[in-house]
Amino acid sequence: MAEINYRDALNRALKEEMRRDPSVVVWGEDVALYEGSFKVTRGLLAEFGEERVLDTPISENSIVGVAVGAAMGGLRPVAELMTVNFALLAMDQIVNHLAKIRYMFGGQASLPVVIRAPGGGGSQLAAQHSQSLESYFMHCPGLYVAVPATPADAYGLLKSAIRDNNPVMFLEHELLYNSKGTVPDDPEQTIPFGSAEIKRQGSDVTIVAYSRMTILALEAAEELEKEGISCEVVDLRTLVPLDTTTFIESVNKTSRAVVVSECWSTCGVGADIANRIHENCFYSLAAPVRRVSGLDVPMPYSRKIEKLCIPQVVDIVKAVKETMEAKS
Amino acid sequence: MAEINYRDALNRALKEEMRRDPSVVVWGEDVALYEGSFKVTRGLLAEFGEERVLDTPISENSIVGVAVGAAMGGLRPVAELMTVNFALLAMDQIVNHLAKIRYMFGGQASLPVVIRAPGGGGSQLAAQHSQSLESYFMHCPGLYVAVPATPADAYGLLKSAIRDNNPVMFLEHELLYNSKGTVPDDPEQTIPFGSAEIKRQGSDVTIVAYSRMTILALEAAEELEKEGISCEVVDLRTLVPLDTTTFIESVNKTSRAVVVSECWSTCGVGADIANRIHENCFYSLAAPVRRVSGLDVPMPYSRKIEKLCIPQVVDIVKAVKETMEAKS
Amino acid sequence: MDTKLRAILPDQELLKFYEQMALCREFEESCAEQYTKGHITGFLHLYSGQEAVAVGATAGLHRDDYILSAYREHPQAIIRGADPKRVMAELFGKATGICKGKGGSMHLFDPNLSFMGGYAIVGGQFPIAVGLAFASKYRREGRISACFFGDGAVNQGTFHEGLNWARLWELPVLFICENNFYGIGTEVHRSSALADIHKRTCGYNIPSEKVDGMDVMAVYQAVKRASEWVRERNRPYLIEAITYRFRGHSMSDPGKYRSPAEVELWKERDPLPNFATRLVAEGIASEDNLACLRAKATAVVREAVQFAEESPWPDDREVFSDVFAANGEEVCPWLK
Amino acid sequence: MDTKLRAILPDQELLKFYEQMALCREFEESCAEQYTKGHITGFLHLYSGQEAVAVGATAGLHRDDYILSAYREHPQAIIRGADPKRVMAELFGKATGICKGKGGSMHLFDPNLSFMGGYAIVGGQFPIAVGLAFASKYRREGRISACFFGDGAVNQGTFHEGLNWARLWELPVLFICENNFYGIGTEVHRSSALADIHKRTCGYNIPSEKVDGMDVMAVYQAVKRASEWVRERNRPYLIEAITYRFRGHSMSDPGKYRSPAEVELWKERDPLPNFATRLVAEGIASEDNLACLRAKATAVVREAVQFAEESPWPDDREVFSDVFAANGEEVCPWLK
Ligand SMILES: Cc1ncc(C[n+]2csc(CCOP(=O)(O)OP(=O)(O)O)c2C)c(N)n1
Ligand SMILES: Cc1ncc(C[n+]2csc(CCOP(=O)(O)OP(=O)(O)O)c2C)c(N)n1
Ligand SMILES: [Mg+2]
Ligand SMILES: [Mg+2]
Repeated sequence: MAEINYRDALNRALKEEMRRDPSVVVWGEDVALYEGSFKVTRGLLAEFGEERVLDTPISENSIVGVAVGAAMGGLRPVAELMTVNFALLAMDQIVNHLAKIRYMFGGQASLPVVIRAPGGGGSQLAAQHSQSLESYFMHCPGLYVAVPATPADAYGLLKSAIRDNNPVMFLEHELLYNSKGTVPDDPEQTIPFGSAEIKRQGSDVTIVAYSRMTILALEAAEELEKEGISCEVVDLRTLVPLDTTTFIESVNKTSRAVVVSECWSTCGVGADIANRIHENCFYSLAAPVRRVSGLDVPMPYSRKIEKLCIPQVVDIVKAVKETMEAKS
Repeated sequence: MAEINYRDALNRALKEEMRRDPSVVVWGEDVALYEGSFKVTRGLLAEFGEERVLDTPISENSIVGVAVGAAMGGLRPVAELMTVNFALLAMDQIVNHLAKIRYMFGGQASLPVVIRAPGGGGSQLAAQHSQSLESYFMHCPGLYVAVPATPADAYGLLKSAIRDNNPVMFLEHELLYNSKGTVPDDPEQTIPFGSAEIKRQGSDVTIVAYSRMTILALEAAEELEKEGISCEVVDLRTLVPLDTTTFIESVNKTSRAVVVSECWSTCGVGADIANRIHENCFYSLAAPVRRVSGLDVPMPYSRKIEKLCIPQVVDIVKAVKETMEAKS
Repeated sequence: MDTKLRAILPDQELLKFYEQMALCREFEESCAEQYTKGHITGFLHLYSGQEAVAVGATAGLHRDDYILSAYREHPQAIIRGADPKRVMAELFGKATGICKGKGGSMHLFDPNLSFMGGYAIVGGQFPIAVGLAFASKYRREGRISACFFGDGAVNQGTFHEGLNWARLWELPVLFICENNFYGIGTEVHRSSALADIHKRTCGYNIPSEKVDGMDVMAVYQAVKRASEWVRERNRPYLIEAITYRFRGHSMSDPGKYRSPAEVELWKERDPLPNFATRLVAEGIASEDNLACLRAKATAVVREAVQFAEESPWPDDREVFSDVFAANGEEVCPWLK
Repeated sequence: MDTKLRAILPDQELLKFYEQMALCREFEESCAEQYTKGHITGFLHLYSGQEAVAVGATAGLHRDDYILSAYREHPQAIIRGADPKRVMAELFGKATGICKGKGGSMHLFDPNLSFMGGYAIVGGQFPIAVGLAFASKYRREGRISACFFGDGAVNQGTFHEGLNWARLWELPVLFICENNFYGIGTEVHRSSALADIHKRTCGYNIPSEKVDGMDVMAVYQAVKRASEWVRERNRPYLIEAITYRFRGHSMSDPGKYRSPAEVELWKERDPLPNFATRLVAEGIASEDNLACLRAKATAVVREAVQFAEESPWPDDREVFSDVFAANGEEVCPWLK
């Protein structure tokens, strides 16, 4: 088990899968010569050459659409959208094509495509560059959605994503690239899609989170421990397939839940998960599920107010305390 | 009060507002010479001329983006996307521009843009032409979202949308165009955004719906009445702003709720509304909120199976009965 | 046209062209009837008038070259080899349909025929065609990707992105525009700043040409030449085929934006009788031979309708199948 | 270049060009410093090297012509008249910023200056520029819409859609490409099938030309001529200004994809000293005069930094303001 960062874990997964399967190809804006704007594709061009690692024009809809075609033609493209914000330019190919082709053609085509996209807020990139769009992908049937929080999950899930025969939206968090963690040495130790992980055991309240919010939830749990509140932290790891069993069982045990997601609150992932808990744990819940979500506003630039829009550890701590205090 | 259909109600609203305000202009694919693929813009070119009623190339992202620019330049464009499915090609201009410009420029620009888009399923148009994408627009802060169910609401809300200084996604349902209803004669009798309407009073259970699902909910309520179940039907009319008060008060009164929406279930509008009810009526709810939603699959063509994917009156009836039977 | 037909192709090939065009016409007109009867629902866009393009172009390609098209694609699928029975069953929404009834008229697909789909989003097929060409080049298969699209589709961003991309990566894509002068009710010069569509490739360093799309031989020759050029050089090329649809945009369109005189003028250029005249004039077939081929087409289509009528509806469980692939499943079994 | 400067413009205008270029350079270099100090955060794309384009082009436009740009737009805003203090405050994220600190470096905007925004989505500004031109034509204002963009932006679908649309509707849009040869680390010939960007308008019936973007006079003259052409005809035109950015793409880019020799070569074409040489050679200014202008620029920028530093942060309530307009509020108060 080596300790590496999230970026390098992704990079290792890419390299191993490219070595393992010559049908894996990588493209995106500045992924080859420049080695990726977040350097996730570092060393790929050098090792695999320009036939397999390709820079594209700034044409996001085509970045996805060309991957759709290449997959039909027998390849396993891993395409990078420089950031998830640009997925909005590719929604036609993602939602109308990538997600639907298998179904509308009666199951005759599988599309083993991975769309990697860094995202999230917190770096003062303002409204057009700070979005968390996972709800859009989770809403659309036909797409798998991965949201790793740790280097190990990033590694294991990316490998599964590349080997999977379904389209995967692989959402990386920009603020996690430098975060460190141990990653298994065994290249076959992948992480299956649809398996949430209880990242911390607890008994008083369940915190459900994913991506960077898992890290914040763990910090909050640490703090709350000191105040005598025992939190169980469930990291979803993939939003589609969604492992509902793990969080429902946890909430049935603790009887209280807080759902944390960075995306906008309305029609967001948090609302969906919270509602699933309400539906499924209605009779065991001691208090309404609380949510901590991104504020329903475009992201402001100024760091003074930006941080108010993104869930912070204190917000999670506060929500947990409130749910503990709620009458049951 | 004249009895007219939904299509003509929209047409009348457009004409009246164009007469009232010369800054209102209309464009879209085939809206002028062809008078709209659903004929909502019938007679507009003849009355207002080609300076104000314009056919565009098939370039959806630009249909929205040009409207953004024209609004900055002092106009009130009403742009038609031939169907809402093509909004996926325009998500960049809708989400990254139309919704954010006011905020990211510090409130210095208002964008009085109306994007009209017919949508919904049920006509055997298959996966790429049967979507209900309101959750995408509701999720994104900065957009108003109108979802009228009746000719009167279509008329009154479209007029408000055109007069409003905010961007409005105006979602029409293709299967409602021929539906009839009375519409006020007074051209100033508009319907304010953010006011849900109780379209039927009842005491046992609250059904929350919008757009075509309101009509189905009313039919279901009619049937259930015969079996002695009294349903209150709340029609949301606009998803943003959302009139939460009306449905929360209703549920606090009835203690049971069914939420009906045509869009996909996961991360859909139904999940959001149901969760708001769970959060706000937790202590008055006798049973978990039930949802009736579009199935989480791309739409199949064959009418035999298409209808299984779209909520039907029987599904609402069944959900209401189940919630009535649920232990409290 | 001075070249004798026989100088270009042997008799049986020429007769096959006629037979295929007759089959297309017959199939489409039968669809119209079935639509009126309520057996076919949804959107139905018919190809009548444009047959010379699909027939000539398909013949000019290799059997395993990829074909992609839009939603007016029944003939393209059938000529490539799709069974008219299964295409008609698809249009009826039956389980025996080419896509199990899930796709319908706008979404025919058969990867075993390298027929890579009908797409209903105008311009959606461009990047997909580019991607298939990439895969073919990467796997050194020597197949090209033939991408059909209408005059209305060229103003989508994807057209531009696709042309640039295909040229930049040197990919074997043959772009075939079926310019029938209208995108629904909008005439091409009211949607395109430059209505000569083949000229629009000048900004991408891509050669192009215009061809008479009512003449099956002209289309065949142009596509044959161009497709070999594309195959040899791994470079894109664009053909604009000038054609006309005899019917409205779809069954719900009365087509009032075109004058009857205009439609009549084009009907005089109907590819079927005109090609028939040439076949007879050159002594390749008698009127009787041709009537016989038409009767054969009628029989095939009648059989297709009967098959579709008698076929079962999809099982309700089909709703949930095919959303996701099972793991372990072979991804592209058609690529052996 | 043989034409004497004085034959083109009076001395004070020429000196203003120099002063403006010096201010831009000074402003950008100061930004770099403030970024290093942590006062400016987020993405910071600097304009150093490209000053002749913004200065020459803005001078060639009417005062009320619309200007739109991408995210490398501080100089464009400042030359159009934005107060450097309020621009710097914006970059600091302060309440006194030109967008109240909500936009930051990539989203400057001042409708009272007809400066209609910096956009961070590559290609996002194209349709917006077209829409502004439509409004101007509709309202018979005689203003044109000048849309700046980079060489990387031309491969977005919006570029194509925008060109076609502007020509089709006959709208007064002046497209100005700042070809600095790179989109982040990708050289233009590796992203564009036709790297001569001005030639890409051939498919739209839009005239275009290439101009030396390191020469403020050349840019000024080209834009002046083109903008009048656009204004008179209500037709789009495209200018490709060949230029170079001296720094990396943004502050986080070390720029290793360019050889030091290449950068050096371009620095010899630095628009500032070259223009200075001409001013002195033609006796329009002495070295001292110019040093004085540079000192003035330094002072202005120093003042801007101080203003930004001393300005208050936005109030927390700002988070929720400006998402929606209040009804009754005037929509475009700048259009009186
Ligand atoms: C993205 C998108 N926009 C609009 C439509 C609606 N639509 C269907 S066909 C069509 C016209 C296309 O015309 P053309 O490309 O010339 O093809 P033709 O119908 O003439 O074969 C339009 C606007 C669509 N299907 N997809
Ligand atoms: C839609 C979109 N895709 C990608 C990016 C990331 N990105 C920012 S700038 C840039 C390069 C643009 O190059 P160019 O247009 O030449 O402008 P320059 O930076 O040279 O001024 C890219 C790819 C973006 N901001 N928006
Ligand atoms: Mg056409
Ligand atoms: Mg550049």
